[in-house]
Amino acid sequence: MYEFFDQIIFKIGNVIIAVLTWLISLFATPPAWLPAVVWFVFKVVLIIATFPAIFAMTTWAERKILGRIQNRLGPNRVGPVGLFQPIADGIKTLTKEDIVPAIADKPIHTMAPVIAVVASFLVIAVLPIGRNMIGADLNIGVLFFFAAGSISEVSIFMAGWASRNKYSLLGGMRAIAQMVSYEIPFILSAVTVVMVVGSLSTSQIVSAQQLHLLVEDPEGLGDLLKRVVFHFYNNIGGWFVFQPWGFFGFVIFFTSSLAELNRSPFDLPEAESEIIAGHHTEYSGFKFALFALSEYISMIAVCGLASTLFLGGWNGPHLLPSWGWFFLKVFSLMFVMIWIRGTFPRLRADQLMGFAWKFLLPLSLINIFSAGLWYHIPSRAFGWLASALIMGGAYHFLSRGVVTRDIEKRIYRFA
Amino acid sequence: MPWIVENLWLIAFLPFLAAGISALMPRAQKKASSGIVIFAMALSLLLSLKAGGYLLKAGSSHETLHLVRNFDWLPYGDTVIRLGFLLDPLSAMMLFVVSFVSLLVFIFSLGYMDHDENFTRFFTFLSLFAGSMLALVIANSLLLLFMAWELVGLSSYLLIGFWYQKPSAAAAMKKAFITTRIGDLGFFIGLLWFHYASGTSLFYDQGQGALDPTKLSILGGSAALWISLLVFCGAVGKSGQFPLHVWLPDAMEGPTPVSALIHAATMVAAGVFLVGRMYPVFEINPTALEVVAFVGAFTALFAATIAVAQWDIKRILAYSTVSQLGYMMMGLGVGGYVSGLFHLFTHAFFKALLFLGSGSIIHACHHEQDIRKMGGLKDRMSRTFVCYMIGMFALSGVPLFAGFFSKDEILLDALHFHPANLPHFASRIPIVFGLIGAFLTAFYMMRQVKYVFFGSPRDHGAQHAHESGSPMTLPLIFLALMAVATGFLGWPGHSWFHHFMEPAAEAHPTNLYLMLGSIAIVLIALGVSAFVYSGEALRAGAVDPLEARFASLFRVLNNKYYIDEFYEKTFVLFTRTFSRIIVRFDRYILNGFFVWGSALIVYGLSLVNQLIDEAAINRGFDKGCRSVRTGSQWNRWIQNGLSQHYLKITSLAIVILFLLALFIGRT
Amino acid sequence: MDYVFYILAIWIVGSGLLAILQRNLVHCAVALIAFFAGIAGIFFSLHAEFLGAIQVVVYVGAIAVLILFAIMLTRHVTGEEEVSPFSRHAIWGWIASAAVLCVLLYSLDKQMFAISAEPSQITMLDIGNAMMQRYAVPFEVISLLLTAALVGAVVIALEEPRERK
Amino acid sequence: MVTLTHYLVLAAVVFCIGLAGVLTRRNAIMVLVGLEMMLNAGNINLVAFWRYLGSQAMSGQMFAIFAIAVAGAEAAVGLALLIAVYRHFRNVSVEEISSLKG
Repeated sequence: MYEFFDQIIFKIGNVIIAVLTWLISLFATPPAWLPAVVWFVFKVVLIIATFPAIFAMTTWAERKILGRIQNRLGPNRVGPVGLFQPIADGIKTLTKEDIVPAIADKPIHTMAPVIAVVASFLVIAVLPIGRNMIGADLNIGVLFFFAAGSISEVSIFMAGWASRNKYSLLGGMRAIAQMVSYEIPFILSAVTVVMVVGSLSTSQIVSAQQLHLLVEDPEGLGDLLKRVVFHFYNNIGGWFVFQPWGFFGFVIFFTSSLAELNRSPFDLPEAESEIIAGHHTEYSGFKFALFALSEYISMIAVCGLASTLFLGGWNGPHLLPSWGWFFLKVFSLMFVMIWIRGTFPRLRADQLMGFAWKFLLPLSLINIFSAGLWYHIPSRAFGWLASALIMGGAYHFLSRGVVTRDIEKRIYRFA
Repeated sequence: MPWIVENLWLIAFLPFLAAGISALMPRAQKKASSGIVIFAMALSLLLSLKAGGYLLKAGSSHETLHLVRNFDWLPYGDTVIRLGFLLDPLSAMMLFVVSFVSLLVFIFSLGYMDHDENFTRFFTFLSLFAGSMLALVIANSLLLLFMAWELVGLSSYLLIGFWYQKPSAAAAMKKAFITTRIGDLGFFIGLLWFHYASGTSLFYDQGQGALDPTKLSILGGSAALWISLLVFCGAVGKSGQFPLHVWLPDAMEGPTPVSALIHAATMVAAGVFLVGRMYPVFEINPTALEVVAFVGAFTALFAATIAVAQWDIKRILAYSTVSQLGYMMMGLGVGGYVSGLFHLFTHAFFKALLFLGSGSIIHACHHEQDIRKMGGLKDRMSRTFVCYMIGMFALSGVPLFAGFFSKDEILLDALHFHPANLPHFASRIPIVFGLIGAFLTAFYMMRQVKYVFFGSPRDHGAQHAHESGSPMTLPLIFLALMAVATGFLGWPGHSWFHHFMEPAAEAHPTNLYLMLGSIAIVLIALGVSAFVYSGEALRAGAVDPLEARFASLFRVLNNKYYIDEFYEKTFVLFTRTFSRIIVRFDRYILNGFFVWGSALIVYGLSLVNQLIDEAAINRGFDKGCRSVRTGSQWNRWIQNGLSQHYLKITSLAIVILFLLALFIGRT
Repeated sequence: MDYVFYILAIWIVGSGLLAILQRNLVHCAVALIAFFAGIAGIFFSLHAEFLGAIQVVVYVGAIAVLILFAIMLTRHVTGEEEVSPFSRHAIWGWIASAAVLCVLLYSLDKQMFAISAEPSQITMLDIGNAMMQRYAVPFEVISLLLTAALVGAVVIALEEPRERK
Repeated sequence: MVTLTHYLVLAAVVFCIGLAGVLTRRNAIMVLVGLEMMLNAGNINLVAFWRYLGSQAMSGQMFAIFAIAVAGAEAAVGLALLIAVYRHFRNVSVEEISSLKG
């Protein structure tokens, strides 16, 4: 079943290649590099076609879920349950007038959204979407992800600066300060996984989360049950999120990724009530759409990396195809993000910085230590316990420092 | 490799970890902090016992004598510095002593430091000390030993100055640190030399270590002498041998548990341990050991005389410690490797007992330390009294107590001290000094006991004294038991300790005359002292009988031979005067004479010059001056203070140099 | 794959020139970012992927942002500069650097390195091992240096407390 | 065929661009930018030599990594200094900060 789905995807790819090679061979003397280039182009086209489609559906889902949280309906006019809303939005933004402020720095104002989109698409290349499905299997995959991700800071600064609008500039500077701060726990929490696996390659990280326990001589019904159990355990038990350091690493990673994405509750750079819309205040039409695209693609990519590093990537019991598992995990994480957006209030600037430097950073440093301990203690059970104790203690003590003062009960005098 | 050798590092690591955790704890968490520290220490004690037990079980075959676990520490380029941990009889013995005494002192501190607001800091430092001391003991490399040595010195510094708000404590901590630093400098040079001479930093390494016979045979006699003397410098500083003993009595400014643990039982013994560890090197050249023997013998006698005339209960014990450390050094120096270490072993217990006992007394007397203001505590603090008496008997060398056996062995070895290169007279010095020292030891201990426990209370502090709580008396009882029991491990003629430490070597046969003689000396001393300090002498306000009889001598002794003043007058004054002279020289000679003088001369000359100039040369020179000015304009362009400009010139210069090289290369 | 090198070379030289020639400092910084990215590309083409990624992380992610912040803190927000790099006083700078370039290129021409490139396959593991074993001491020293630089930078840039009168 | 010389030529050009930046710009920030470019030229050389003459010793890559680290430290301290200087002089032009000149 599982292999069957994977095979289908693989076969489709093969068929396309076969067709393309056949087409190429129709020419008199096809050069030797052509098939490689065609395969390359095929991959790129696939990514560029798939992810914007997911983006479109995500915007719809976000509006729908937020609507449900806020007790309203959300989009429901275009198509069944508003499903075609993204298409309508796309047409609208494409046909809108492209307004550039008169005193804006035009070249940079134009370049900013493009760079943002490029940066967010670059990182998708190293995500293993399914078995043997990866854009580019670099041996520095995770590092590449962070490297390409850091480009987006620059694009935000460019957008904020070039608009010649104080809200934009404030938003851009806020975004950079926030992203630089949160990048440290963001990377350090991923370091634990890299350390334990011993590789920066995303595909190896995924395969390190598979267990290979086997049942001897499968015979009879009892053994069949055992086999099923073992099968489930092999494909779920190895996920790093079930180790204490992995769990804390995942939580730190996910939390700081919210800040990296400028999403609620860390959405100060785009806080409507304070600075209109942050760095994309002066953007309209298609450029605005590009910013939205890059934000959502980054969101998908970060969720993809989170599930690759901690949730076993495309691993899962063979009920779904491998890419099915991957997207299931990604969508679940994205649902959590939307859920957080619907429920959490925004942080204040000093709380935001204090949280990063006083809580997440030390916690992730201690997490590295506990992962090292876990790795070096021969007995798994003892290592698990030691790691859990350290992280629990660290969490307990560090969380004391975050709450600065007791919150007094508010008295409503005039209400 | 056996489990315990593989995990020997845990013994030192656990107290370190406890110190780290305790350091992070808030001040109010007294119970949690001390609990963690004591728990870690107990685990260390268990592991130490396991290590000793393993060594006993493994028997005495030569391979098992030095069990090592080495590892690569710092690679740079293709060279690797290796460190390691070592389990042999010496380290096993020290491990037991250090962890046992530390544990008891920690428990004692629960009671003693109960009301101190910096309770957790105290336990953090204690645990840090214990960890570094244990690391010092198990180090299999002079480098690692030195690191632990310095850490031990640091924690001693911190603990002496624990009450740093007292100016005397702050001064004492500085004094301890600086004085030991003088010795450590020698030690460090010796370390480097030793590393250079043997090519490895490890002590034992499957026949390739620096102390293994193959490497030792390469070491030349004179190199061995210098290395041992330099290393001995460190030991002199840490173990308070003459002339660097001055810091140890001052170190009594620290809390009493600290005095008991660090400045009596463990850290000050580190110097003796160091000599024991490096013993194979000391043995190469007999002169090295002779120096050790004489320094030790002199210190033993010298400190004992000072102790006779002190008033402070802890200072008497401090000088007694210096004296006993001198005994240990003397034992090692006269060739009694085992006897010196045996005295270290027994001394650790009974001296810790005495210090903790004095701590209990001081605690009871509301932090009064002057023995003239005590008295009559026998009935008020009966448990402390009994324990203290046991410790006192052990220290004095009353038969069947621990000190008797170990001191007797040292004296026995001193009796057999006949080096070929010394005249007979000189080789008798250690035994004579040792016997006189034994007399004095018994004398001043009896004096102290009489002052403290007998007679009637001479001050209200002593009147209201009452027995301390069980956290303080229980360790005393344990240590008292040890002070009796450990002696029997070295029963003359059938010494179990000797067999454990050095199974191959034979001990000297017991000399009955010597033994009886020393017993007689001790008993006479006790009797004399008890007779002198009775009746009238113990009345409040009475003058010390010795002071009444030998006033001038007593004053000299009471002032510690004016050594501190001597140092103050010589070294400190010299440094101060010298720097003052330098300042004067700078101010008057250099600045005053040369600078001002030459300035005046130049000024005068220029006045003359001006006359000549204006009259004669002015006109003729004007033109030349103008050309110089033009030239300096160019110079100014080069040197205009702009870094970019310099860089410009640099790059142009590179180009020109390159072209020049090209031309020269062509032709 | 020759054309990759040529594209990158043109990219680097072009963006480098832009970075030092423009009057607007923010434009300079943006060109500088492009320059750094090009250098990273060169590293990738030399099969030093780790270094390429590090280049992007450090230079684009950190140093460029630092420079942008410094510009924002010391200049008018538009980042315009009064003095053009083509003014008369800069002429000697141009001459000097052109001369150095000539010298360098001349000396390069003299020694042709005709060495075939055998791709040496190294993995992250090799780099890690080298860093932790052969280069352990420089690594420690560098980390110390970075710590010192961090602390120093914070101390230097810290606003001095206003004196109360 | 791209040889080592190609990379060296590229590095030389980049170095001289950086040098020109250092020599011609008046703004201290731009001087720092030029310095960074020169360091990068050095890194190109290191990596190119490693790749073409290289061995498993990886000296080239290691030194490039150290150079990047040093460049990072230099940029941090340099820009901090600039900000301190700016606070004092209200200016970061290398020519106008000349209070040491007698």
